[in-house]
Amino acid sequence: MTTRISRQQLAARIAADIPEGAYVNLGIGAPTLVANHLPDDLEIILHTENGLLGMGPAPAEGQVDPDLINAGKQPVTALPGAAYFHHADSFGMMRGGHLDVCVLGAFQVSQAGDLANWSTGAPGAIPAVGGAMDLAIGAKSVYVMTDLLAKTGESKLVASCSYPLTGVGCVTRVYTDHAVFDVTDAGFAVREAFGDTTVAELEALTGLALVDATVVPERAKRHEGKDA
Amino acid sequence: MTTRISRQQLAARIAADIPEGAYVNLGIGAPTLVANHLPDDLEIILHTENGLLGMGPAPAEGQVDPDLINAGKQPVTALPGAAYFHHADSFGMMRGGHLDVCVLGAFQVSQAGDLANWSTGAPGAIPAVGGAMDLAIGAKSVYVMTDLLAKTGESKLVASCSYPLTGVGCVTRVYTDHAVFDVTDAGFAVREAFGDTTVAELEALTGLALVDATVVPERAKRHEGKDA
Amino acid sequence: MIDKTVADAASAVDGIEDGATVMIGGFGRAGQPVELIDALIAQGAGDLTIVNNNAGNGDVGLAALLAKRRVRKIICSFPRQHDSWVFDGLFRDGDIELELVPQGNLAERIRAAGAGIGAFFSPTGVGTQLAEGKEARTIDGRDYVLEYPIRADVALISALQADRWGNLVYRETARNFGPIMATAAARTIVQVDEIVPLGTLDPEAVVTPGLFVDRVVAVGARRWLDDGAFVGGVDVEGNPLSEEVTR
Amino acid sequence: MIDKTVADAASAVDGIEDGATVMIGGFGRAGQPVELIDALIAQGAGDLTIVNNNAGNGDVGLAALLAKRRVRKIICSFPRQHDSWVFDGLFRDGDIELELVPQGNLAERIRAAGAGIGAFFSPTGVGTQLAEGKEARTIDGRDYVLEYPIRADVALISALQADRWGNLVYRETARNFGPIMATAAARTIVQVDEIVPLGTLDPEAVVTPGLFVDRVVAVGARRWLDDGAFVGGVDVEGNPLSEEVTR
Repeated sequence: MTTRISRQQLAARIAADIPEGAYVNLGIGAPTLVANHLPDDLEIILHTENGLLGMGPAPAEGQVDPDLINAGKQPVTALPGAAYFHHADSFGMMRGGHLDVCVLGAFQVSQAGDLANWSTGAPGAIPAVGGAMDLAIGAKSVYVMTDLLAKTGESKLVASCSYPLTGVGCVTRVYTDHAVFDVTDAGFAVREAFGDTTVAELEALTGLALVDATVVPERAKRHEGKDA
Repeated sequence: MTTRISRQQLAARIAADIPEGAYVNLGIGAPTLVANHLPDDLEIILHTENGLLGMGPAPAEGQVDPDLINAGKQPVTALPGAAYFHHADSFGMMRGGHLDVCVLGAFQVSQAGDLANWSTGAPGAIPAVGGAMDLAIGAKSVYVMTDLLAKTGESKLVASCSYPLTGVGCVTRVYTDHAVFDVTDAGFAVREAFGDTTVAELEALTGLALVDATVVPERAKRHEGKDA
Repeated sequence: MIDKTVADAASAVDGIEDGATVMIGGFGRAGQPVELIDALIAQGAGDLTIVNNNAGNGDVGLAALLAKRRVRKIICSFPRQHDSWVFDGLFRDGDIELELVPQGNLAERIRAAGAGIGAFFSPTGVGTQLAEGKEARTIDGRDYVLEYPIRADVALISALQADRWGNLVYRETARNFGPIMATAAARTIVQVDEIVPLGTLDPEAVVTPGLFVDRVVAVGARRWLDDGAFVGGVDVEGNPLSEEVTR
Repeated sequence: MIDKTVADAASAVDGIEDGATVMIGGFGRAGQPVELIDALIAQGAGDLTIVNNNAGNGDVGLAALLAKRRVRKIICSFPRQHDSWVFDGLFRDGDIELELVPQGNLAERIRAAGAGIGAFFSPTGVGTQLAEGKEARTIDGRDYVLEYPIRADVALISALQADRWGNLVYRETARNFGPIMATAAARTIVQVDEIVPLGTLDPEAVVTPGLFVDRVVAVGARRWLDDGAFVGGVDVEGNPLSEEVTR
């Protein structure tokens, strides 16, 4: 049995990789937990695709403002230094490669970095994509936050996705409850295994040949982007 | 000898065709004179492509603000109700067909409504186009303001343009010192001849067969646009 | 004198025809033109194509319009929500057509319509089901699909304040789709909290110049701004809704 | 703490390399980043490609950069002006390359670069010399030509105020190309009249979010705002310019 970390520990682990000054979009669901673990003494600027940079935490009791919400339609606040903009400008930021980091959930990630997170493709399911495809291709670094195994026990890291794709070759790194994986030209590389977990155990869980991240460099960023 | 009206009279004639509530761009040069003849008691909103709707007249002596200029880089003012915007938004207004009227100068206009006003094509001439091509294709009605004859005596209304084109089939109406011409599917139609000028005289001056505007309808507007 | 203000929401939506394509602003409840949607329901136009980010929530607003079977087709990015039961039922029964568009492509296609762009190459959706059948091209080593403008006959949007020329300012994330939808419709109809005198709005801060606006109606301050409650909608039976904001 | 401010214009332009593509904001004198251009001249980078609406006026600013033969190519809409003698001479002698772009296509191509659009179909220029050799297409009965993004290594722009996150507000028609150039360059460098404390700028009125900005330098209030005189440039010899505003 390999070591697993909790959802909150995983959020903290991701938060630790986000440097000061980064512009970050946290996807709907579990990725929003990352915000709670960003250090108070570092300025990290959160983007929400419905038109706000400089998003702050949830409002205090009684301070809900229904005009001020995040992409998950939950009430939020705006920090000093915030800016509002419309949807075309907001997705231009994303599509134009101006965000440093995006954290997304996943159904599956392939060893080529393909992401499937918007549809199980089940017959009769009502589709809904929202901003998932824009987020997947937009940020300089696309981090996936997920359990390594689905509830049914299958690995979410796969040789190739069986679910409908959200984006092709777009994932930079996958943070799971067992380990952190980089997407490399040689497939998934174990960047960090939690506790006493071994690469061999991870290979058994995923059914994939894994490489050591310390010997294979992180995939090059896909956008030139800003150098600040 | 046909009747000719002055440049200022021509500007007044054009101004008389612009209804209240119209959004209007007046091109660099003679078309700017039209602004002086718009009735004070009608609200007509002037657009300048360098980023202002609600442009007002030139500032009073000593009130020049170099941040507030028109497309000809002359100092202007802004009226109550004005709005500033960047160049992409400004040309989006034009290209998107949101302006009601644009008034431009011309070297030549063809009977198909082609406009040549940016280059004589002379060898060695340094080209400069500015916003001319955007203006030509953008407004719902494109009015040309020009002398009928060039200084060398040739008609500026032509069967087809010999100068490099600014836009194809874009001109709605031509206001000249001799007459006002509509561009129709049957060629130029004399909408109004000034003084004792006759259609026969205009045909002699232009070398073109002209039709009577009262029997050929004005060319349909090219954009759906707003219906306000 | 230019005066784009109209007396009430019913006058604002007058003339919307059967078969029209209608853009409706808002993302969730922020920026949703609640009073205009209710007026459209009362006005009666049907066989509509609706462009919205979602496909209605609960039994009010857009969901109520759907429930009355006035909508033939919806173009949106995220129809399925926990409270989208009206749409869900119609869709499962084959009673509504859906064009699913990634949210950024939806926004850019609306913007393209307003800006006179004939089509554009977007990297979003490349290699996915939503790009199937679309023209693809590799430019400078990156893959794109060709996306076309989305135009509308009418846009119904919500802003904070307007003047009689139709200049608009918005409030916080309620801005969302309003500014781009205003540019993409032949007729743009806006509900605002209040109409202010011409010259009151800061020309540096006007988000939508009046050029894009045809009719403005003041519906009063949204009560939610005062007491944190979302009200103003009607349910399927046409009864007023009064509901606490969902956390 | 994020702090994008730098001490002076020289620090702001530090690191611009030979061969770089540099966007320079401004339309005429409004929004022209005078101090940054002077600093670029002093910094010495050459073999540049410049993107600007014009090609320099008189003997100052961009014209001075051209006169020092630092510019290999210029992409602009309106090079020929009554006082563009520096550019005119270089062009006639074949010492500078010109890409002439209709102003709206120039703006949209810059915007496309910033927004991640691979290419777009524009109706502007169709059937003219400036569309020769470009891919053409008829869409819904209207003719278009395909236009590609213009990206830059560096943008030099001018705004009125900034905070330390790089949020910007502009002033009147000096806004012009600044907001779009800020999105299209790998490094955006901004001169402002003043830096204000974080939280001072109205988040509803911020035109360029700090996301797009890398370095900000305060150069003081432009004296023209006080006495109607345009000053701050240097002539070809590097002497300060003091000139009445041309009417």
